[in-house]
Amino acid sequence: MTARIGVVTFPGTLDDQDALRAARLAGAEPVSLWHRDKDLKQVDAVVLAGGFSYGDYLRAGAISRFSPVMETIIEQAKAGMPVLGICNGFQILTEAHLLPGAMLRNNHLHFICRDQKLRVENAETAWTSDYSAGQEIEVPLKNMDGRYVADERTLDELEAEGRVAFRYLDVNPNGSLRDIAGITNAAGNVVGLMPHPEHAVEPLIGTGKTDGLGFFTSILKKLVNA
Amino acid sequence: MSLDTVKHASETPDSEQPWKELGLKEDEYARIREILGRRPTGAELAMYSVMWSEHCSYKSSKVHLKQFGEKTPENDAMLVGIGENAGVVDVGQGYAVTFKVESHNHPSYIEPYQGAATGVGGIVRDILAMGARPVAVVDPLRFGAADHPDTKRVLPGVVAGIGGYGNCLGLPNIGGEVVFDSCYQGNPLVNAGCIGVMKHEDIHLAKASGPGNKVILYGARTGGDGIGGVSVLASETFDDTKPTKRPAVQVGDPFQEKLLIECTLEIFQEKLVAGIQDLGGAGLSCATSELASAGSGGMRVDLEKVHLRDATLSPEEILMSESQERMCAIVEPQHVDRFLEICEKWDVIAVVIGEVTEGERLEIFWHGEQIVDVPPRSVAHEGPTYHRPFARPEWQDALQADDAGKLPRPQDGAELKDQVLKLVSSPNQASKSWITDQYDRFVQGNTVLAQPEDAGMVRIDEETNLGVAMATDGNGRYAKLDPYTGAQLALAEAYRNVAASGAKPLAISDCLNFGSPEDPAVMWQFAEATRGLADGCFQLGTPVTGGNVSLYNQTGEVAIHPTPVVAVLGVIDDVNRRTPIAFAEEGQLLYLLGDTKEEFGGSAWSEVIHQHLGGMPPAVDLDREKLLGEILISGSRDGMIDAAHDLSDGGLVQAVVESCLRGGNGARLVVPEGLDAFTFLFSESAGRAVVAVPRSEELRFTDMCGARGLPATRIGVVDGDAVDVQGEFALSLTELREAHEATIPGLLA
Amino acid sequence: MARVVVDVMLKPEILDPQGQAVQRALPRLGFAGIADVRQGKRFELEVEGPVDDAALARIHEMAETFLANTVIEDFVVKVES
Amino acid sequence: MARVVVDVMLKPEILDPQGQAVQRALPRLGFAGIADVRQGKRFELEVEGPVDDAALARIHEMAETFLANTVIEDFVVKVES
Ligand SMILES: Nc1ncnc2c1ncn2[C@@H]1O[C@H](COP(=O)(O)OP(=O)(O)O)[C@@H](O)[C@H]1O
Ligand SMILES: [Mg+2]
Repeated sequence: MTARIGVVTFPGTLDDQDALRAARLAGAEPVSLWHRDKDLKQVDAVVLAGGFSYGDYLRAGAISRFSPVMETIIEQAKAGMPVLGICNGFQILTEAHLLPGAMLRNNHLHFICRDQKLRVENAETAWTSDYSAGQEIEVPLKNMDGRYVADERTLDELEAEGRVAFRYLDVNPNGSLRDIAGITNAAGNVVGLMPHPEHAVEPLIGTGKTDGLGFFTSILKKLVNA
Repeated sequence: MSLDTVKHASETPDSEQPWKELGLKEDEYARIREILGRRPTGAELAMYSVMWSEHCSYKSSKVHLKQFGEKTPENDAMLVGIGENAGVVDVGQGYAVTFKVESHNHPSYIEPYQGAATGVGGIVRDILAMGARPVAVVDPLRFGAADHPDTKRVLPGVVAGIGGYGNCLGLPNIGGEVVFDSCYQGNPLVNAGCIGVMKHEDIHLAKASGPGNKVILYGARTGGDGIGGVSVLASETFDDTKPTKRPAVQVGDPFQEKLLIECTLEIFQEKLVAGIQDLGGAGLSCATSELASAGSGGMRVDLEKVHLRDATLSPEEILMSESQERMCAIVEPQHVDRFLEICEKWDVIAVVIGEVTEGERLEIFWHGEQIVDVPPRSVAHEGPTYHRPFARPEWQDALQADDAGKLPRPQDGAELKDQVLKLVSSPNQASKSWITDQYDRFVQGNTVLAQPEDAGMVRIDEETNLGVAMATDGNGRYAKLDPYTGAQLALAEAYRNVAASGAKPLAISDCLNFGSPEDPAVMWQFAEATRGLADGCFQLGTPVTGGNVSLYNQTGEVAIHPTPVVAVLGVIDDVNRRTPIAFAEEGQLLYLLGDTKEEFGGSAWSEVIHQHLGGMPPAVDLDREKLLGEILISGSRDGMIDAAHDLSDGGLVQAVVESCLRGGNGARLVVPEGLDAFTFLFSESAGRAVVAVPRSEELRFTDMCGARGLPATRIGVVDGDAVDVQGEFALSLTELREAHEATIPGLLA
Repeated sequence: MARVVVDVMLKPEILDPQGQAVQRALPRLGFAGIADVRQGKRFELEVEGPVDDAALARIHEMAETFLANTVIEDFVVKVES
Repeated sequence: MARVVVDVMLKPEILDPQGQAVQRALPRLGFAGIADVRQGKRFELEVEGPVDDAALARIHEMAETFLANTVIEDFVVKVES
């Protein structure tokens, strides 16, 4: 028995096929979910993939957050279902208030695409248990609105509770406060990050590294062992 | 408001018409009257004027472009040739690939962001209309002088537009060019290419057949985009109260295009269309007349059914509107409901606007009144043909006599070193990552190679690892010195880049950017370049599958350098065998393949060190290019080479520096016997590449080159953290990296 | 039809690189004397029916939940005459 | 210091995909009765010295040449009290 990992397609989602592929390569059963359906097709976990849902108009993630599928996801995430938001998915999670803070235009005002070094700060979330705390990984980063901001109190709280899950290394590519690349909710089931682990799962493709596969093997182990 | 119906036109034969304002010549207007046997209606005049424009009818260029068909080499790969939205080639395993490059030069100068963005949007729809899923884009770009203030306006806007649109569509950007030259100051060249993949059986053609089949317009609502010119019709002739100013600028909505792509692919999958055409230049005029002209019967369209963004548009303006993100499909009646359902699923507006008829006329109605009644071929395919006079300019001889070989050369190692640093940090030779980092190269998860590699490469089948590669090249300096040779050099370079990546070159597309065809000198350049390209393609066995011509790239009397840009498409059976440019391991042996001669005409060295352009460009030997390509491909397939980098502008030293920086390793180089250090480093002789050979494969590799007759000279080894030309100078990677990478951000950031 | 405008600006404590980029560019273009620039969004809504208190309350709610992200942005609702 | 606001909106005939996306989302969120939405930019400038006619003329020029892209956008300059 393997786990079913759902990947949502919103209008304008771009990396859904990649996330489905990554789930499959990790050994899970990939399941496509559609933004207009409240039905999650009995998946065990959900990935909100990257892209420009609704063209990123208004604010990245602002329109998608109100879609029918998100109603169910918000409800289930609160009940403990693992959810991973990558890039646009992370933006949707903050807009939906499943994760604190907000994402703003990169401080240099350009889209940026690069191989990005990260440190895994929290290896105890549902999506990071196959890494070790402090481990350095390299995965692609590509976004326009990647600057993570939150008020000081929230940032201090995130730090104190170990909820900063990933931090940028070497270069802070977008002006994110405290070099934050990704965060988790208190329960550790909802994780969001700007870089793209699903683009780093095959040796030949993209960066040529497989540092991102751990996200998908982590969740698979957790679900299968549960 | 009085509608200019067909009936009205017949009754008022002498009514004045603004044919001149619409860009028609007197004899062209006379021909329209002759074809119709009466004066055209306003709507007809609008259609003819735009479809017979240079941009749509290729009236100045088509007598020359004919050669691409006449000199087509034998090539089994060709499935669809010139004349369709884009050509299609067979890449094996049941897959077909379609690709094309187009220009959006003029709009990008006026409004860089939107001009470039809609350029990407347009080429992607062309590819989509062939039945293919777009899988990658490329963007050959040319700007004015790097330090000119207007370049700071144009370049960032263009790059943001290409990124903003392409990134949003989820298409990896896998290659292109950035060239600076003051000749492009008032005429930047924004060319954009797209590659699409489909199964053979999914090829779709733009034709309307089967009487009773429905014509469906779907995608964005129609607004007043790009109809600046035609508003003379609406305002001056028919209704003076209308706003006379309609935007000439088109604004793109990549989100809408993304939906259009997904929606169209789903429609293809269910086999719901009999014919399809994208809406680009000339909008509905073009789509309806081309579909009808290529089909068997006629077509009837009820124009008032078109969904409008601006309710005040006149029927003439609707026909001309260049609103983006629209497609037109021919659908059998039983499939219409399902077609509309899929559109609804993707939030795409769709409406049946007409049907294919038994007759032979394209008939367009506005609330029941007929405003167009024309033979569609006369609009779409039988536009005027010009045999423009051409003549070799009188300055050409003097230019060619101004030999770059006479320029003062560096005298010692220190001077060589200084010139190498100047070269690799010059805007044209510097790293372009400030630009390419604004493009998503990873999306879709199939990118095997992207910038700064020689060619972009994407996997198209996950099971078998089949892949395709593309490189685009053009060198206006070479083409200015000799347009025939220059065009062949562009072809040779793109061919070589594809081969260097390990892929087998199959076919080409081109984008021919020139000045005004009304200038005989420019027309000569055009004639020479097309002849060179056609001859070259014949000799290399790579057919031209399609392309684009952009004329009038000219400020006042001064034309841009003739700039034929060539895109070569290649195929690779297993992307695991791809060859990167990086010198990744110490100890790899460096071999220079090909012959190095004293060739500096049009070279980067002559430009950077002496601001000189003169002499003859490097000689072309296409048989040699073919042989080099075969060696590079065999070497990659059989694991004999770890890295390869083609030699082009900047010569050997530029290639070695790039490969060293990419791999993070230095190189020790020895000047081969019979060459001086300067020629060795800076010559731009064609037909060459540098390869890194693992020690264990040296014998096998040199045997292969020897047996096939390709000169292969050992020039050094991958080693250390400097580029060390023994006995001459050494430059540390740190210093080189700083020089190579700081320039563009310094100019633009 | 009446027009209601919603102006959305980043909260003062949030870094506004767009505004800063504009401000930094001004002297180069020969415009002195602008101490600060902030860049925000302006929404023009065409409202069907009367713009009474009830309608304004609904637009206020729309701005609060949707047009602005109140984690980072403030907004103002205005009726245009 | 005085504040001058420059509102920049796409010209009416130019496609505004952002505004359209917002407008289409509204009914789904339960907000009816908004016939059209256009989205533009709002620049808040903090001006040193007096905002007299000369200063306003300069800001007007700045808006025309820099803040707005008059190929596709219109703008309005207002002094905030
Ligand atoms: N506008 C661009 N878009 C994408 N890639 C680009 C662009 N300009 C340059 N590149 C990439 O940068 C690399 C170096 O470009 P160039 O020096 O022109 O290559 P070459 O000389 O081998 O043709 C190539 O991989 C090329 O595809
Ligand atoms: Mg190259």
